[in-house]
Amino acid sequence: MEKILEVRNLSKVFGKGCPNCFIKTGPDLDTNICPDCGSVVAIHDLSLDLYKGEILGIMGESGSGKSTVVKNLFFDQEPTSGRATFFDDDKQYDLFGLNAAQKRHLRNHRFGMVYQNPHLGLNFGISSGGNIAERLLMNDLRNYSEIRERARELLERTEVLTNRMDELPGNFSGGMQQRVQIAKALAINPPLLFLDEVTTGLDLSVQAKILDLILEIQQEMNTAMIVVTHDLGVVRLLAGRTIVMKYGRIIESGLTDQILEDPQHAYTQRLVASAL
Amino acid sequence: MNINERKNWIRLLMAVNKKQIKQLAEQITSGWALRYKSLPQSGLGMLKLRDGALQEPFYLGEIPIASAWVELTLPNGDKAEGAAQVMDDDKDLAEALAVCDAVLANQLVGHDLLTVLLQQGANKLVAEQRNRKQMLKRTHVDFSLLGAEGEYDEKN
Amino acid sequence: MTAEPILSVEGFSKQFELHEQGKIIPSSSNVNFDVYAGKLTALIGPTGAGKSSVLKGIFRTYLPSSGRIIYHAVNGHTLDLVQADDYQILDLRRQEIGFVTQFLHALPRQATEDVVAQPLFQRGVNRDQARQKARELLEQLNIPERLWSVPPATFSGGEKQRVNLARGLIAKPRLLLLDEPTASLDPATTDRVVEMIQAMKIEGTAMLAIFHHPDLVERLADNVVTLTPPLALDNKEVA
Amino acid sequence: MKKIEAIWLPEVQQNVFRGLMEVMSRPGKSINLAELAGNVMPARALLATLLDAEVTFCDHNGLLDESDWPLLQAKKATVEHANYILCHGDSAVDFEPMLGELSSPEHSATLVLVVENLSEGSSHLTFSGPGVNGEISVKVAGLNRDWLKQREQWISSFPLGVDLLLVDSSRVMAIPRTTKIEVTSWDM
Amino acid sequence: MGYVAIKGGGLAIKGAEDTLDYLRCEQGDSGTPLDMDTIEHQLRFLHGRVLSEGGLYHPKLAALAIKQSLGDTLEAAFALRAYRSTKPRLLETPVLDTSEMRVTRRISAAFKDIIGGQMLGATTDYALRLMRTELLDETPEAFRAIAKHWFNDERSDSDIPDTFPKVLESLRADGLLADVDKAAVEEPFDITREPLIFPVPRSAALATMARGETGSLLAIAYSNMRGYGDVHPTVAELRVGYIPVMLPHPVTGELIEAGEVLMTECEIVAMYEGDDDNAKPTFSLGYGACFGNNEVKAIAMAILDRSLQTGMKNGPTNPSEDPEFVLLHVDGIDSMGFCTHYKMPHYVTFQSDMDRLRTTQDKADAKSEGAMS
Amino acid sequence: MTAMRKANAAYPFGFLDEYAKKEVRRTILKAIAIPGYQVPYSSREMPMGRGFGTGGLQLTLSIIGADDTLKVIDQGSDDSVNAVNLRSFIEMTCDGIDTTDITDEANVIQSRHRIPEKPLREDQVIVLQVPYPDPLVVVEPSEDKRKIMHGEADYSRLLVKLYEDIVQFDEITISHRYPTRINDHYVIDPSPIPRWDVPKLNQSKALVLLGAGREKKIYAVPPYTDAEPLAFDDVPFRVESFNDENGQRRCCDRCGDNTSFLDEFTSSVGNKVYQCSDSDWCREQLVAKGE
Repeated sequence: MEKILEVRNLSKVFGKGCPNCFIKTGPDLDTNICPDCGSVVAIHDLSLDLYKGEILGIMGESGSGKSTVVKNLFFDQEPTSGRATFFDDDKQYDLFGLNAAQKRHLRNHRFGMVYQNPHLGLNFGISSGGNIAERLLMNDLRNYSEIRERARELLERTEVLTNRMDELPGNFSGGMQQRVQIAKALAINPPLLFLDEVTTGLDLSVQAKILDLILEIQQEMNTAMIVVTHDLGVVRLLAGRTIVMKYGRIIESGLTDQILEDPQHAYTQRLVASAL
Repeated sequence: MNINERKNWIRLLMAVNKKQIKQLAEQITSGWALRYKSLPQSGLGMLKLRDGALQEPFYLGEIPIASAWVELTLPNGDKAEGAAQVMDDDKDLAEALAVCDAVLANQLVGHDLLTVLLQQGANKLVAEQRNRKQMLKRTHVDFSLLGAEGEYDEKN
Repeated sequence: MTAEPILSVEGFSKQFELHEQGKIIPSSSNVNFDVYAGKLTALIGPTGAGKSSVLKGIFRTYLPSSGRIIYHAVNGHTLDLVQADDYQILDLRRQEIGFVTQFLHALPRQATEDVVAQPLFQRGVNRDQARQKARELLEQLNIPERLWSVPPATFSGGEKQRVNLARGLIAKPRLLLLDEPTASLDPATTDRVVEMIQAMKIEGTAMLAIFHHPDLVERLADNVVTLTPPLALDNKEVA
Repeated sequence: MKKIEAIWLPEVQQNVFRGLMEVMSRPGKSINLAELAGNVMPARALLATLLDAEVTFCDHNGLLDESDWPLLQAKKATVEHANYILCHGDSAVDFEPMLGELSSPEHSATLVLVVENLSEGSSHLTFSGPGVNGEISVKVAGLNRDWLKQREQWISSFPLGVDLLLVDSSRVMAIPRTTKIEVTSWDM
Repeated sequence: MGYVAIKGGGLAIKGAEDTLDYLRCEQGDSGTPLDMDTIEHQLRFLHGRVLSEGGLYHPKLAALAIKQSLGDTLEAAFALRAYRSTKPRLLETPVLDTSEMRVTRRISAAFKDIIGGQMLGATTDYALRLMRTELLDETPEAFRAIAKHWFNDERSDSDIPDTFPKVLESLRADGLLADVDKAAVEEPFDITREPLIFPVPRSAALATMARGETGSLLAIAYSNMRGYGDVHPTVAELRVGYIPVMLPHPVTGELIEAGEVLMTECEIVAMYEGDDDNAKPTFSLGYGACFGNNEVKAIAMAILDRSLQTGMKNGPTNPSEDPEFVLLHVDGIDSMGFCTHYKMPHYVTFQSDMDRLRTTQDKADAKSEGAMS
Repeated sequence: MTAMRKANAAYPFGFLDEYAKKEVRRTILKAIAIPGYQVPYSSREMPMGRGFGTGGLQLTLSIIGADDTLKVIDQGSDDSVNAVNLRSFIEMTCDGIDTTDITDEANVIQSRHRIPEKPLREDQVIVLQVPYPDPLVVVEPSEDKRKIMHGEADYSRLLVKLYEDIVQFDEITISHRYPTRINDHYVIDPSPIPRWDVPKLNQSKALVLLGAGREKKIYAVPPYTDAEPLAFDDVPFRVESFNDENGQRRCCDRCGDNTSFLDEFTSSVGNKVYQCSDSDWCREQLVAKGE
């Protein structure tokens, strides 16, 4: 198997930080707020690997830092320290050492992101088709008919009625907006896709459809994904491996069925027990 | 206002007629050589103020500025320096004020004439000050009188 | 027997450490046995003897507490499944080791034939071919054709179990773990399953199984391993 | 009274500026600045035209008289932080000028390089890019090749970069960051 | 110099300028031209607006600007602003302190008793807005008598000081305000030299608003007062007076007074807030100041200063907290110029607009015909 | 000259103080060096309204000298009120310059809304007055973010706007101020010139300077530089059409030329009349015809 992403010792502190930030926070101390300087330690010393075509789950409650991980990797936020390497065919990129233009290039050409809030991933001022067109245009496709055709295909694939492709996303239900967002993220066949709580807040039946869609696409396109969620059901269905985070630290990681059936850490045991 | 202090001269002289200052300056220095230590010029200055809330400096706006710096050479060869920076856009006025500054500072011939002008200026400023204080005095809100027994017993 | 075993379980133990309750619950202790190609090894023993724990421990659904699980892979390499990393296990699950449990976990909306074809999809088999193979298996297991394109969510327990079996068998794993695969099947279908397991044995599949009925052990097992409940570690505090 | 040198007169500066605008628009083209500005070192004429108290300047190799500084009015800055840098073109590069930021590429240095000759010289270059109609051949003497090497680095991620003004004893030529340079022959 | 004959447009322009000048002098024999002192004194508040919106404290030119623009505030401020483009910048003053102001009016809405007392000065605040018909035919004699009466009033005495302490300083001494570090401030932003590229420091906001258009500042500040924002200000101190402009004497270096500037200043105190550094909460503050006597502008500016501080810190939640929104829209010269420009010919662009609309209509027609057949 | 113009006789050459000119000049050089990038500068107040060409005016006043011959155009005409006004102001403050209305004679041309029909030469420079400099403003209100988008040459949202246009109207509806990509990086607003004039920017022999006074930006299209209007491979950029209902190219009512941008009028009898928008071009055609 080929590695696509390697993250080493990633840390992210919100606030000015102090020498005690890492010492005085963490799951054992039951806080991510540094008592000395008030900074929030969102992630500390996180390392992970992701292989081609693999879905990795990152599970944790709010405040665990799980979303911050993907936001850092997708360049929405800047890490405080750490390295991340993206392996793209024969090239490799030191993600946090890139300049803004290089970052944008990867975002536009190699990465995809689906946010919990469709407003973050979609431009509500332009049509659903236009949203997908935007991503194709970023990828230097300059033929109107091709763009239109590809947008139609993607929306069809994500089961959005293509006769509504010229409508604004605001006219759609939440589930439908997520589909458009997924279509947009997938428009360029990214080898790496980040999913941040994509089904949170949706009806159960809609959730199931979205998860199903993601899995199908993953198998079809062999997309590597990092799925961030607080929902055990989501990791159970999607992720081969799962990382459990609390207060910015990885407290446990392993095969998803093992994490769910034989959790080792007290926190995970509680999490699993409360979900059953 | 002390008319003997150099820092007050510009203000005092500005309080009197500008034409008079120019005339007098020319009159006093006729026959003397004048050299510019910096050319008389007129332009703008930024008024920098400390804001009263957070005490941060900022620019309130611009003011006209005329400035001159001269060196006078008397017939006997003595030299005297004077300068002026004034809120005005007339660089000739700045030059005249710089001359006055030199004459007054070095007690040169003619300084007595200027002293008369300074005194005139001082008188005008006192009058102006009196007027301003009167505005305050007459509109002072006397809280000790409000609600007191003689509420309606307005003086006068 | 002269053949090398595919799988050797040596001194396997599993105990659960429940942090919340401050308890350690033993599940299996000191289990030893081998599994051979073309043979079925049956685990027997009373409830609480930790039979399922052994299967799950091999499959890494449980993390073994101690012991070794030596697996001889198709490429000739030998590895200890207790020590193997997640990726090695995932790879074996995809290519060599199958697990049929009593419970069916499937994606909510997936058609039954796709549920069954899943392991082939994962191996990158062409979708049509994979589905074709799935239909054959479903037919053999008496699932009516009208159900093939419907998700199994509404199926009866027996139907679900057959779907589960079909999925476990379809990729022809080298090692198949079976946890009461026929628990809720009627006798006729059970016979079908027995036939299929025998056919797989002939094709060389090694199997490790737990059966709910001694009769099946009788009919299918080449070796029998008897487990006994481990000694209770009463009120042992978590360290 | 001391006569004011031509380069400080507004009308001369206007003329010099037009020369600069012309050479900046047409990389590779050189014009005679000395004629425009009354036979002075072109570097001084163009600095007098461009600088005032709003910008920073670094005379990296001490090529100017100290007496020019008050008239130029520019603030002194280290070579790494200067808006304008004056230096010798024949020595190797020993600094890293400001390159600007992606959102503000104008925060980058303009380098004035004094070379031996801009009309003759055995180093032959070919320029292309904006401002050049196809290609233009340029001859120069007294330019250390290191500048071209460093420049390639500095301009490698457009719009970041530096703009060069090359001057000899009479002429000026510009190499804005967009110019592509090919070395046809080089005299070492 | 080459000569271009003035044709059509040129003649019209000349005619328009002449016509405007005629209107100014329309009264003919019965009129008296306005003199500069009359404008400066009798149109004092208009004059103050022009000074502050022009951004240049030049009372004489401001009066001239009012005269030549026929009293149009925006035009007059504009003329003053254009004048300053031709003038070189010679210097900046040292940081002046308004506690040195020679006050003519000083009030506080926060405290009854402030050190030095409250003085209403010249204000319309409590005036009854009734028509003073006696001014319709005011004679020069009556006019002069009012001044004379004032000068002869003997009630003035000299126990009133020249300057007054700032009300805020007592609040600061009581620990109700955040501490300030007078030493640790950077050079203020010069809006006349640097374009506003956001984010900008507070000094840029203060300078922009100090020469902003009174009505624009008032409108945005009013949106905040009405509820698009949550300032609830209290006027700690409002003062009007003359601030001495001190400049170093070129020879001695001693600070001398180069002139004085009439200005209005307002400090407001608003809801307290906690600090990032977990320090104790203190009142938030707003500051407004401008040339001339223009209290509405100073108060509106103070409210906006406070709301902009909030916006700069936490991100804007309404227009009055958005520095880009406020600062790019309060300049009277910019906004009136752009508004006026719509009167200019746009023949070419409109031709182009018509081309697009016609093409689009044709396509739509073709489509619907296609659909019908 | 009217009294209002004489009143300003004491202003310096070029109206602006020398420091202001220096800043504009430095900005111009940066603008040329970074083609299409909007360089910020501290635009001064001019004695005419923002929006009346104060940006262009500051450029002209900063570059012009006594040896120059200036032409000022508005809407293609030297006689338009705005052109007359600007020209007379520049004449008044720039003693010694020549003015002309003949394109060929001018070496500095300030224009609003048009580029002359006659191809410009290498020895000419054209200054365009710009009301809105940033083409991204339609898709992104925050300047902060726009600056980043420009730096990264991220124009996909602008292209989406074109996409949406075609979806809705089957046409790109941008009539003037057509977004144009310079040297394959920055997209500029080429000022409100009609689409007709946009191709003239491409590989222009003359330097093109653009100035936005109110928005305080200066940018440039250097000579011999690519200027490519944004479009799609299969929906190309098109200039205004002056064909009649029968597809016949209309001609100028005065000079008969059928190659220039035309102004449309309604005649006194109510029918449509077309004339060259570029008055000097029209004059030249008439001269050529011997009229």
